[in-house]
Amino acid sequence: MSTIAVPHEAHAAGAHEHHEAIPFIRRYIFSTDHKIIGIQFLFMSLFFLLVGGLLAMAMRWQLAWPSNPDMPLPGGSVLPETMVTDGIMLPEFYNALVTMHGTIMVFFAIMPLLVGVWANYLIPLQIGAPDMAFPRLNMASFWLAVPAGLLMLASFFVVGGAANAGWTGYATLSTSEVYSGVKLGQQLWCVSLVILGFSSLIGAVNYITTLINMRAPGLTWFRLPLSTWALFVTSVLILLAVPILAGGLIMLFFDITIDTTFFRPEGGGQPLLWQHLFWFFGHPEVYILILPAMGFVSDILANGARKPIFGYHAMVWAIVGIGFIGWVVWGHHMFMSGMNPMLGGFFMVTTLIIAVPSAIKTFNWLGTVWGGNIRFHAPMLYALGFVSLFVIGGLSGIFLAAGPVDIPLHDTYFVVAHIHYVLVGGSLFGIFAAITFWYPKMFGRMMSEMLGKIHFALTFIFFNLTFFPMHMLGSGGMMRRLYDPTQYPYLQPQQDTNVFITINALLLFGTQLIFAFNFLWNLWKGKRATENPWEANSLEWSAPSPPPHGNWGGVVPIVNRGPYEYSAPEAEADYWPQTDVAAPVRAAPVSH
Amino acid sequence: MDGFWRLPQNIATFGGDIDRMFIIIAWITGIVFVAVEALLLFYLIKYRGKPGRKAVFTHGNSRLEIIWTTATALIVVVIGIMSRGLWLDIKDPRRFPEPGLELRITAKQFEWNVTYPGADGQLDTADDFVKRNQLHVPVNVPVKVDLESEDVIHSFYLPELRLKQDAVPGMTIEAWFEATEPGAYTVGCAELCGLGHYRMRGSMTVYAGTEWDTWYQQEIQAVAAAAGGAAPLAGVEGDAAPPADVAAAHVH
Amino acid sequence: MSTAAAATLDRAGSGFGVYNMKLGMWVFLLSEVMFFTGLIGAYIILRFANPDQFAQPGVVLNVPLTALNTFILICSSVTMVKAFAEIEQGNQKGLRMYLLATVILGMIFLGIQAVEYTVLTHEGFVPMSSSYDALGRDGTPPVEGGPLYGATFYTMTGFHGTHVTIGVLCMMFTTFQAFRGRYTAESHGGVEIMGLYWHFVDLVWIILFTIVYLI
Amino acid sequence: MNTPGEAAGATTTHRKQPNYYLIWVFLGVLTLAEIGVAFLSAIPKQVLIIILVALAVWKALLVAMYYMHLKFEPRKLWWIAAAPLPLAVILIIIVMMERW
Repeated sequence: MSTIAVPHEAHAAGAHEHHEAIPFIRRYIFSTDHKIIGIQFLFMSLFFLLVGGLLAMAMRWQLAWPSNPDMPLPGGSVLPETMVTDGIMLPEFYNALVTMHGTIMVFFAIMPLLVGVWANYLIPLQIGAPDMAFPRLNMASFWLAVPAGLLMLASFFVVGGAANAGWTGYATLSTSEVYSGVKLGQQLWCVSLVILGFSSLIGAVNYITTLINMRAPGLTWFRLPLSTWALFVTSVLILLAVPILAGGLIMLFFDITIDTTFFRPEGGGQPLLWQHLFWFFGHPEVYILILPAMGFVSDILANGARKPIFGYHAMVWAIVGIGFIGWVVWGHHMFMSGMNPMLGGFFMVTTLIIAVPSAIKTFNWLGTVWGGNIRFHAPMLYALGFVSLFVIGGLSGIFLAAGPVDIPLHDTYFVVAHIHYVLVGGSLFGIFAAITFWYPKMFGRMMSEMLGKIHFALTFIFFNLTFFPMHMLGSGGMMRRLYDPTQYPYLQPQQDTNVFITINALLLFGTQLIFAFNFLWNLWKGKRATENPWEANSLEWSAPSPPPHGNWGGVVPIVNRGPYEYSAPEAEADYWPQTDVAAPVRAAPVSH
Repeated sequence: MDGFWRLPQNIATFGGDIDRMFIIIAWITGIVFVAVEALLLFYLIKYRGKPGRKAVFTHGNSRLEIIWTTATALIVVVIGIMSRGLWLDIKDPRRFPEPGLELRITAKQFEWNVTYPGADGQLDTADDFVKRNQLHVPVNVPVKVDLESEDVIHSFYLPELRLKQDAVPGMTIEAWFEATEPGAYTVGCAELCGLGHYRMRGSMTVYAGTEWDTWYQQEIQAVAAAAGGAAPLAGVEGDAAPPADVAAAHVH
Repeated sequence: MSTAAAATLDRAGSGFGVYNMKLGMWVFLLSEVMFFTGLIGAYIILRFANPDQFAQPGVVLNVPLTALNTFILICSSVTMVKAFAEIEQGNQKGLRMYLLATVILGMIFLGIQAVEYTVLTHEGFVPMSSSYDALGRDGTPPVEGGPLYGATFYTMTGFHGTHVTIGVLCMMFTTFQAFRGRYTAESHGGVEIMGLYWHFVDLVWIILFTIVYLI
Repeated sequence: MNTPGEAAGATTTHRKQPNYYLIWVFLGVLTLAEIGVAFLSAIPKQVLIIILVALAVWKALLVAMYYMHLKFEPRKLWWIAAAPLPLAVILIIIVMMERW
């Protein structure tokens, strides 16, 4: 691998401290090393993923056997009377579960899993930088996210319980204790999200600066891996969307706390103004939650298919296009809100148009698999799972984007199915793919291929059995956030479907234990990983596994080509690292 | 197909168009879905890794990409145009048909209060009367409702009428529907509105022409009898709308 | 871009012709723009929806005082930029003098804002009350208004004030560093990014002054 | 972490300095002009608003261009700096089209 001696200012970032010298606490707790921070985010957000999953299980139990004394909530006895009384969940607690499941999964699980973990870990490694532009800010961003999460969890145990106005916190239910019975919980919700917002914000500043300024020699914009491209656009979305949410949350907090009336009609406030502010942030947020996964999947598909990604430029422009159009579609969340119908018509069209870039990406993924020489390693399976499930999530979006069809479907389980096909079938499968793919680089050990494949198969099956029937529940008219569907006579015939869904949801949850074991066990027991176990091209694979502090030990790699030169005719092997000048000779085939 | 999707019975004049669009989109997306997944599966089997073989080395195909981009764009634009017209017919007050009956529905935690115009057919007059959680309408008559809320956001949801519209505090939102079949149906709340959200349920009764007149006259008499119809809120009835008979009378 | 060109261009820290700290500050300021967009946007929409709640300019708010304050902030901007100009020439004395002046002007701004708040609250102009009854200036009778006027006013000016306070604190640090001779003609990034933040805060005030006090 | 040292090392391109005091005078005069139009003139409200906003934008541009040196920065930075403005406009315009 050809390198150049690094100019002083380049590795001033990381390499000015030699990590032998760093004491444990500075190295693993208050570390400024982007890799350690990424790993810290990984453990934090996996924990919150578990919490959010548990909340979902409790909800599913209530939905399958609503207030049924013969089916008491398992473990309900340990919960205080204000949540569960003799095995039966209280409606206000159910609403708190709905709210906190959404909030925790979106803000503390999926968002950090995609951005906090991989933007930190991958960007410097994929652009050949020794570290982030502002390592101390980077550390601050993590150590702001932790207290935010703790505040959010703490709100369960305060007077009145956790926020229960939904993860969208619609005024006026969220602004008035009289209506919701919750004050402190809702205040903590606001404060926690503002802190987390600031954390993501300084993260985004860091990622953007790093990407613009610290790319290795030869690494032009159109030689960046799609992961990095997606993370760049995502950072821009975070940078510009999160402040709007912060402003809205602050006004909401004032409405709750000092009795202002920004969103309360008593004083001329506008409940719809909150919805506009929230969704002006919220829709870019939706793309924040899917774009990085699209990036990882593109990289992994190319690697698994041993083929250049199909239509690289189209893929980049699709990401950028989503980043632009994503700002003018937020109104489709408000079709039934009493919004001006003319505006509804406008948002309908923009929303349908944004389907185009997503379609482009899907077709390009198909094109990537076509004519490949596919290796079905675990990351590849997750990536393929992403593609097949994201298609369903994307297509069900068309129903909801078409206003008239949205009328019966809005706020029903059809929406729940849609969001979970995108966020679980999409984002979470992308996350599984990314974790299994970069695990060797992160920890220097391999995860078990066999366990990975079993986990993939079971998750794929139980996921579909859990969420596909929700489309039927929804078009059958079952509303979201419904504590007890059997209250509605016309929903009673669907109750058996709810039981079926709950059973599969429990199995889906149980399946994740396989992943947890695979992840934790191999931290110590996994077989040692080579520098480039997947025979991949991008820069991170030219660093040692795991890379030292400073990543390339005081040198920066020179980039000679794009990241997708798999099976190039001039190369003897079916891959050609970005740093190599000459084509490599075929290495011994890796065991699969 | 709508059996598969379990769409509720449709008794709305515009419901047929909505269901038709639903089915059209279901076909389009269904075909795309099957095509993509089948193709994916086929490629995975056909191009599974074999030692010694090398993958096709291509960076893409501009013509192909232009074709599928424009194709997708065309489809979604067509869907967009189709939906926009229907959307405005249903939601834009300027396009509402001349109403045969005007009601005000005031939502509050956790009930729907329906104000009927009374003898003079005018709202906000002395002879208005209110029924809690009971919506009574004549068949084949365009009904216009003014939705209001006293506390939080609720969502006025009539599954069989393909109607859903939020009731927002501080706003008066107009909606309309025309039922085509007499019978007993459901009024639901589709927006999380507090701990009683799940039981914020009302009943809707659609009367054939003459039955409607008799029912309406009875109510007017009752109001007149009670306090001479002085207070607008006189004669609040039907607190005990027994869910049982709603369920019983509920015909699909 | 050819590899050779890239090698010179993408050398860390200069891929953009703008060094990291400065680019980072600019990128951060973009998010600040969006933050104030949220607050100002809410104000515009709420006022648009309830015109009757907002008194005419000068009736409740003390425009002359605030105009003076605006001018003070503008002066602090010019001292800030002069400080930067001085250190670019390597003039330590000028740098310290101008930084000190900026800190003092910033403090005066905050002081005047504190006075303004105190007077207004004593007059009953507060964010939360359902209506206020402020003394009319220049002989106009007491004004009946709505709660949104106070709420939006204190939120916008308050968050701007918070930014000024943070700015003053950072400026004190910069000044301290300047007296320790940390900055030279070649190396004064700290002064420059401090200036960027300070001028941005000034810029926000220019907008706020117009839409809150004059319209 | 780039210390100011190596940082500014990248940027000591000795440009000619604009006359900062002149800008300052401009800003002062514009402020007076604003107050003048706002209080001493009988212009109808709509027009007044347009004029005042225009003056404010002018002042803001002066600060950005000269005090924040945008005028002397690479054009690429102009684009970055301008990025949020269309979003701000979109948000406010679209929400104002609501039926308030």
